[in-house]
Amino acid sequence: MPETVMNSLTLSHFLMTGAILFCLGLVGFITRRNLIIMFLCTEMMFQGVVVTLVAFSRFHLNDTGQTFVIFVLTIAAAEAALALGLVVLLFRRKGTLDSLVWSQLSG
Amino acid sequence: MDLLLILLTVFPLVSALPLMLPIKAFDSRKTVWSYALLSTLVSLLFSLIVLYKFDFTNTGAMQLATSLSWVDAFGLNFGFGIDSISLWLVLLTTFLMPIIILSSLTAIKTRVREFYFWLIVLETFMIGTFVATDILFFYVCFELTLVPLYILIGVFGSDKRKRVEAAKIFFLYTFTGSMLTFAGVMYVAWFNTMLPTHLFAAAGTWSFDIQTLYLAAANMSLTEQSWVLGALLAGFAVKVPLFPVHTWLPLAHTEAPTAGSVILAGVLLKLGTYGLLRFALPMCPQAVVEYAWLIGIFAVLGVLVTALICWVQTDVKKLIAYSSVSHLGFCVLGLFALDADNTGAVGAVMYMINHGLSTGALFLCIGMIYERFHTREMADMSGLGRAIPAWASFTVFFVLASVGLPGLNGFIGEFLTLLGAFLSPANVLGYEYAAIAGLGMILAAIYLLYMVGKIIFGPLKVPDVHNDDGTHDLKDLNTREIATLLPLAAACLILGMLPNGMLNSLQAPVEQLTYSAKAVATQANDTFVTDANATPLRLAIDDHTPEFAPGIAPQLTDPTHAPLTKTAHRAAER
Amino acid sequence: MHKAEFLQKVAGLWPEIVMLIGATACLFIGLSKGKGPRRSTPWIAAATLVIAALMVCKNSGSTDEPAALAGMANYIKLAVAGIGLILLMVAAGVPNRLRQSIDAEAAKTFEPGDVMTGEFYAFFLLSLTGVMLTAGAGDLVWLFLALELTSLPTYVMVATSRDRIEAQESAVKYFFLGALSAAIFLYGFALIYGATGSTNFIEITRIAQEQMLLNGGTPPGLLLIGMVLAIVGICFKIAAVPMHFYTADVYEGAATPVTAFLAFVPKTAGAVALILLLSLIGWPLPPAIEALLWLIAVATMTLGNVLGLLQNNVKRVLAYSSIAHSGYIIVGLLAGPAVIDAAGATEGTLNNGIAAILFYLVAYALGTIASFAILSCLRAGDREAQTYKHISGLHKNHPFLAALMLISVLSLVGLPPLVGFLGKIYLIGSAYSTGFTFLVVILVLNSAISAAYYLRIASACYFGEPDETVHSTGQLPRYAGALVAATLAIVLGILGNSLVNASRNATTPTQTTAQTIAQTSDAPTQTAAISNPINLE
Amino acid sequence: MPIELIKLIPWIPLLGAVLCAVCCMKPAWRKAAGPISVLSIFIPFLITCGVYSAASGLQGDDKVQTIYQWMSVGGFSVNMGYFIDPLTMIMLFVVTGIGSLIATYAMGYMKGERGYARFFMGVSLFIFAMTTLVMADNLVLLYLGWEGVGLCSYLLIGYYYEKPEAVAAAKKAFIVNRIGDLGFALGIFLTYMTYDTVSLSVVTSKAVAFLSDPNYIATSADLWIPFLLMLGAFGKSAQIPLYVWLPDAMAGPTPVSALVHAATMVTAGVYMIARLIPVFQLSPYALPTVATIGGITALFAGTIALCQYDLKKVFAYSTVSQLGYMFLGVGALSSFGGIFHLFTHAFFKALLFLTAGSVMHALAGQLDLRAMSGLRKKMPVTCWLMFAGCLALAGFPFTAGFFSKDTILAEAMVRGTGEHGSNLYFFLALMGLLTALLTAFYTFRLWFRVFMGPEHFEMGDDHGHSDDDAHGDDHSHAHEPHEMPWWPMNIPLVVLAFGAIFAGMIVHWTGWMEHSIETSTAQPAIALNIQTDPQPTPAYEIITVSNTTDTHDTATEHPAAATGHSAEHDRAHGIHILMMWISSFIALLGIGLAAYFHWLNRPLTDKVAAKFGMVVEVLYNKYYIDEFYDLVIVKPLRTLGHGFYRFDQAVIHGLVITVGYIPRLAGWSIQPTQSGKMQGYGLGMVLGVAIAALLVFKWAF
Repeated sequence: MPETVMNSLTLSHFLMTGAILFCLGLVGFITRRNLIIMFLCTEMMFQGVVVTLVAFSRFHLNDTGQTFVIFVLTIAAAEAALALGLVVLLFRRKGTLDSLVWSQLSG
Repeated sequence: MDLLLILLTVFPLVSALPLMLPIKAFDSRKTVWSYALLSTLVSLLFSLIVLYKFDFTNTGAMQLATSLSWVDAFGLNFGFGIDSISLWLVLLTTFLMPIIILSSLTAIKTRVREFYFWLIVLETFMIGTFVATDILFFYVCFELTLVPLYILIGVFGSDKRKRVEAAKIFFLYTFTGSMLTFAGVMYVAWFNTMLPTHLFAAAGTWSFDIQTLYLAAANMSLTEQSWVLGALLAGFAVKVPLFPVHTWLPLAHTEAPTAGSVILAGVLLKLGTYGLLRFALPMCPQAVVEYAWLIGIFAVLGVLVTALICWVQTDVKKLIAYSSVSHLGFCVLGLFALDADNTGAVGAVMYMINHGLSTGALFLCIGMIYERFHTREMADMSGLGRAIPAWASFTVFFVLASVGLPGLNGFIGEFLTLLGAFLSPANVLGYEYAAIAGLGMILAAIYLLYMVGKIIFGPLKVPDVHNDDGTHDLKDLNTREIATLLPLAAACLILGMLPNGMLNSLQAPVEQLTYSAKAVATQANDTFVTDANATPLRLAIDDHTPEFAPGIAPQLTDPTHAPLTKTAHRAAER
Repeated sequence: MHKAEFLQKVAGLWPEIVMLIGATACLFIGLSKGKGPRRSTPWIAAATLVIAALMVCKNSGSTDEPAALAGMANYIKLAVAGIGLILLMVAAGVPNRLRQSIDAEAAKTFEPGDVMTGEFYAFFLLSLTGVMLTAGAGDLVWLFLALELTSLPTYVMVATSRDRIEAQESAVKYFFLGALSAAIFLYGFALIYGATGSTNFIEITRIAQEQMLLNGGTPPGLLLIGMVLAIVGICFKIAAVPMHFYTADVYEGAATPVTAFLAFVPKTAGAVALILLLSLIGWPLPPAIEALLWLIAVATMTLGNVLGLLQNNVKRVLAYSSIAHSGYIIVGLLAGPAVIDAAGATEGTLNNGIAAILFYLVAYALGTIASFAILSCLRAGDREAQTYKHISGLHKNHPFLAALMLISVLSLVGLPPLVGFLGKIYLIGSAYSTGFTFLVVILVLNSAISAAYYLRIASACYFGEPDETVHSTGQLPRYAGALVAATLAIVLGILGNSLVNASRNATTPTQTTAQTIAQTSDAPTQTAAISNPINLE
Repeated sequence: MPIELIKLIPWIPLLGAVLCAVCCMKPAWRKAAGPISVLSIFIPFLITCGVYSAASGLQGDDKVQTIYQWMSVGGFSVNMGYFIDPLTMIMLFVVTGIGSLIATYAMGYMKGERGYARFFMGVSLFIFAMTTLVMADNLVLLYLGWEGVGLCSYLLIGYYYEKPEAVAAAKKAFIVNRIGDLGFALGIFLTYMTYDTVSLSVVTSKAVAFLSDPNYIATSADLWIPFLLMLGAFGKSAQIPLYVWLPDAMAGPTPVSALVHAATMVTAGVYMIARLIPVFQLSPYALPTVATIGGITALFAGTIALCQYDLKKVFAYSTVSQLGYMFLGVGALSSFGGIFHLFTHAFFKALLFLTAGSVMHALAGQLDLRAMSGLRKKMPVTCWLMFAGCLALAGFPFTAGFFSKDTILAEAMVRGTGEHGSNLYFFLALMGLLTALLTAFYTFRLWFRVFMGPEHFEMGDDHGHSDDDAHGDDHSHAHEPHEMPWWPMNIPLVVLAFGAIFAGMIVHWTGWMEHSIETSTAQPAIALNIQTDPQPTPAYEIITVSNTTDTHDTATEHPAAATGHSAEHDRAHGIHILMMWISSFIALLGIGLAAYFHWLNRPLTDKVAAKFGMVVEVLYNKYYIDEFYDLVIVKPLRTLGHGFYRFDQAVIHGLVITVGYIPRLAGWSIQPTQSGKMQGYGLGMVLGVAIAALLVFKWAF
């Protein structure tokens, strides 16, 4: 990325990007019914946070935020592993990934 | 430390525990019954020892006081102590318990162990409420009485379907009210922590000691007192039950087993009036004076409306149940009379005891015919005076006691409460309350004699009889049943003819409890301070303090010192 | 970071380290082929918890600890270890039963049973470790990781605890919604970091206070929105509105012992996390946050109670009750910690909302765990006993369980003198002390509403006719768990002094982070007499 | 005899009652109850006689004999104590004397009844209550006796409790009495409030002091107390508007009617007013009201009695009417007249009831006048005993009733004429004369109907003596009326008859009763007032003005008291003589008319009755007052009860249930959010976050 572009970008641009990612994830989570896609949406939200964190890290001129990001990514990975295991389990049970089949428990 | 009261309170609980242990001997109904009877008799003995040790010359302070630490950090204690109000109510409890158990031998045939277990456990809690000198200890016992009775009604009640509903309504109704009471009590305790520590010994700390809270509450503004009074009423008025919040009682009574009804009418309802006397009057004197008219109106309404309702009942037990509401209206009226000599309040305490005896006995009587006929409908029976004369004689006797015939116990309380209301200062109740409530005397005669006329008099008509042994002939009272009723009858007569010892012993403690409210009433009467936002009346300690009431004489804060203290700013911020 | 400082931090973490070691041991021993070693895993887990508890006790003497609320951390760790033991008793046999039923059904598709035993206990211990770490958190990163460590194993536990499809359903809901909430509070963390430039609590507090000073008492917008997102996100852990939706479904679907676990462990972690987060801005809370929490508290307790009324499934009832109890806990959060006067002494205990929460968590845990444990002792045919019908007439065939059930629900109602009652006193006292009078009224009315469904449980046990299909699982540890929890509910109610003192000591002697700051920094407006870090009004 | 024995008087009957109750328990013991009861009444009578002179001489505080303190709260103190003054002694004579005679009679009358012991228990208990009532030294103890006699009345009216009408009558009696008792109780409250005591002696002496104080201004309490107490008296003594229970009370056994509902209990109201007459005098309207109600009741009940066919009902209404006279007497400020009439009435009315009981007994319970005639041959003794009673009741010259009734009428007339005469009393006196005519007429109507004319009778169905095996010795010849045995039945009647004829003369000529009343609290206080201050206090204008004439009675005995009033005295004396003539004439006229219409020319009577069918119908149905009360009070109240019950169930309890449903309703309304769908949950969470964020921003900025 050229320097000039970087220079013209302010914190709020990155925050916006993060927020948009986060919100896209949110919307996706609510609107999509495929379990894997829903999970990916939560990952997207995580990534939105990650962007925010990195941006703040840069803004504050310390690397705490970036350290945080590392841990967030780790957790995201762990969740992904868990999610995949779960999805496999669920798929074996019902033969579908539609989240709405999992709505027996209610009230 | 005097362990007597602790022993008195805890003994029933401890003695009940073996009933729940897998002991073979308790498989026999008779053994369990004998054990329970023995246990309650021992309790009676303990209470008699308390009576013996009680110093009647004392001026109304708590006696035999002792305290066990509960939660230091909250200032919570299991405080035991007894004054003559408590003493008589404890004696009422321990006196009724063996009678109740005596009456239950044949009435309860299933889950016998549980029945007696809960009954005896209940005794602990009832005694506990009366001997508590710590308001949360009182509250603990007050609440815990719900559980045994809930189970007694729900398990041993008469109608299978309705009893669970009745038990539920009983529990939830009273519990809801008492939760609000709890909030009110906590408020007073918190208020105490806000007071400057120099005011009195426990000011500015967390304490639930009743005497401390009296002192604290005296410093509350009228608005605060009104809310606290409302909170206390929420619990106690439901328990009494005062007129518009009484509907749980007929339900509970009709479904409860005889023993449950007797306890309920005999003791548990008194917890409400006792609470009003012990807490509402001394803690919110200004609010009491301010709202006595309202409480009085509800009491009077209760007396009259429920009396008329009694008249149209067809179920004998329901009739008596409603009559309790009507009767306790008098009691409340007396409590809030605040007349100079405490005639009303002393009469109200008498009323509690008398109502416990006579109405309890009526429930026993009804239980006895229910055991025989399995019906309580007035239409099903008539002229029983001929068939079972002994039962009829007892019933008529207790009806007369309940009607308030002079010479029997009911009269003393009724007369004194009405007199108290009559003499009450005009800004509290006033004679018109007594005059209107007095109509209840007439109505009581109407509905009770109506009942007597229906079931005891008239042409003989006996429903199907179901005896224990499968036979179907109607038998008059047996020795056990007579032994059940005779002590009650004797008590009714003795209290009716020789009430003076009890009345005299009650005056000092009642004076302590009503003192501040009376002082407010007199002052307000003089100066017509009725503005809700007026500065709280600060009673001068050196002015009206009777010599024997050093404990609760409202302590005086300098009116210029607003009770805004250490933590107040935090509250004020919000 | 100096080496000495590092070592000191590690020393404070010995309980967690022990837990991790125990978890690993369970994991590996669970892999062994022999049944003997696999059977030993519960014992290893128990031993781990005991050792961890001892470690905490040993630690609690030392003064200089890494956590922001060191006393609270120790308290929570001890409570978690102790209640963990009860939970362990209740959970004992979960995998075994899974195994049996899979054997019985001649598993068609998926057979995790053979290797489950060790893993289950490992997850169990890991999740508890997460709570312990949460309590000791001094940094947002730490807090985030600890919370995730608490949650992630529970997802697996839910999914694999039962062979029934409901368990999987509850797992999917729990996991996905949990991930969503994690993202939300993580975003909140990020914004807090952004607003203050640090993830260290002490730093955040200091900076936040400076900013609030400049800003006239309110925190800057970024911090505020970060706090809001974090608070609302963590509400998922304590099952508070608006993140409560999953609760009933998950609690119903999971195996009952796991439900008991869920009802306590994540909730504790969440409550502690909220305490830590709020201590960043200090009490009295900014009005906006206070209003938010007030609304959440009211909504949570009311919603939990009114929905609890409608249920037929006792597990769902207890789930909603757990939501309601979260509402009560938030009341304590609103009240905040005790005020310390000039002399450095607190004026009592009842005005300490944080201590009230700590106490209430234990009180609530005992009642709830006992109820779930009793349910887990029963089976209706080949299914879990769950509905009112199943516990109906319990007194007849299982009088012991019925009595315990009575005690536990009464404790949950807050009937004196059970421990739940002391909890209510504590919360109400603290709420009064901070002027939340109206909230108290709502709280007690909610208690009254809740009595309706708790009573329905009791009345089913005592008044109903027994369901003949219901029989006992005969697992003694569960009986023991129920017994211990119910007994403690009585004992701590009557002899609750020590626990009350512990909860008080956990919060008052070592002051909150904010107070530490207040005393170390020499902000001009601060006077030594004023306890609250910020008091500009 | 030591005066202390007087303390025993109430307790001996109580002991008797307890013993009778014990006798109830075993059939074999039942027979003992009668003698026990009679003894328990007779011994007090002996004591009364024995201590009479000692008791009459008591002075000051000695008059109060306290046993123990019954109850005390603060300043309110009530002793179980007795106030002994001549009035008490007169009442004790009546109660124990007449009581013993009637109880003796009842031994025969009730013989073989199943509830024999129960009956005598009631009688003894009644005597306990009644003696307590007349001896009480304070209002509350008086109230105890007051309610106690009400209870015994209830139990005794309901003696035949298998008969619904007896049960209803008993209930009615108790409840109507209760209405009066409420007034009485409130009166006690107000008295305590005003006088700070309930002690009769203190209250009366304070009232006298007020009356004597020309500067005393009456308070509203002074005005109200008499009216409240009066209500109690009206209830107990069956005056308008509370008289309705007494005729029904005849459902009880006849000795009960004689003892309770004629001789003693119903006169308690008169006694109470007489006892408290200074208190009544404090209110200028109280005594005129009493007199008016008494006069109206006397006339009203007399008219009803004209057309009743039930033997006992006639006497019942006659009792109401005579009680009206007594009230007129005390209302005319002549407590002597009231008490005198009370005294003589006790004799002759007891006699009349008991002889009616004999007739009833003989005719197996037949009470209908139309079903009997010309019984003089069958029952000669009863016939002439009743004749004696009828003469006295009709006011035949020189019988007991003549003197007492005359005293009252003359007193009223004295009040009604002269320079300060009040028209009210004049009219009341005229009403009294009219009533006297009616009395003579209906009394002898009954007597002629029953004993004269052609012999004819129909036996009753013997209700009340039913289904008892032991009872049969008397009724072996149940189809023939038969005379009663001399012992224990007719001998007491002879004594009563003696009293009915001669009691009036004795009292009138010896003057002991007048003297007794003067020395008791029942003496109106005006004489004192006049002596100390001739100017009447303005507040009591009506009474005091008319009372200036009041000294005539005392003047005869105490010339000193009447100094300067001899003119008035002469006038009063003249009126007395005049009234004697008038009433003699009226009595003879009434008897003559009755003889003509009901003995000599009965068919004419039927024609006249047919002509005035409407009037007869109305009178026969007692002016439809019972129906009126039923319609106006009982039915509405019961409807109200039903309404309240429904209200209680539907609205009050319904409200509670509804409130209980609110949480449930709230639950249902938010339950859809728990749809079970993950997206829905996610949406909810996101919305929650959004709302929270918006809220905080709105709040913060």
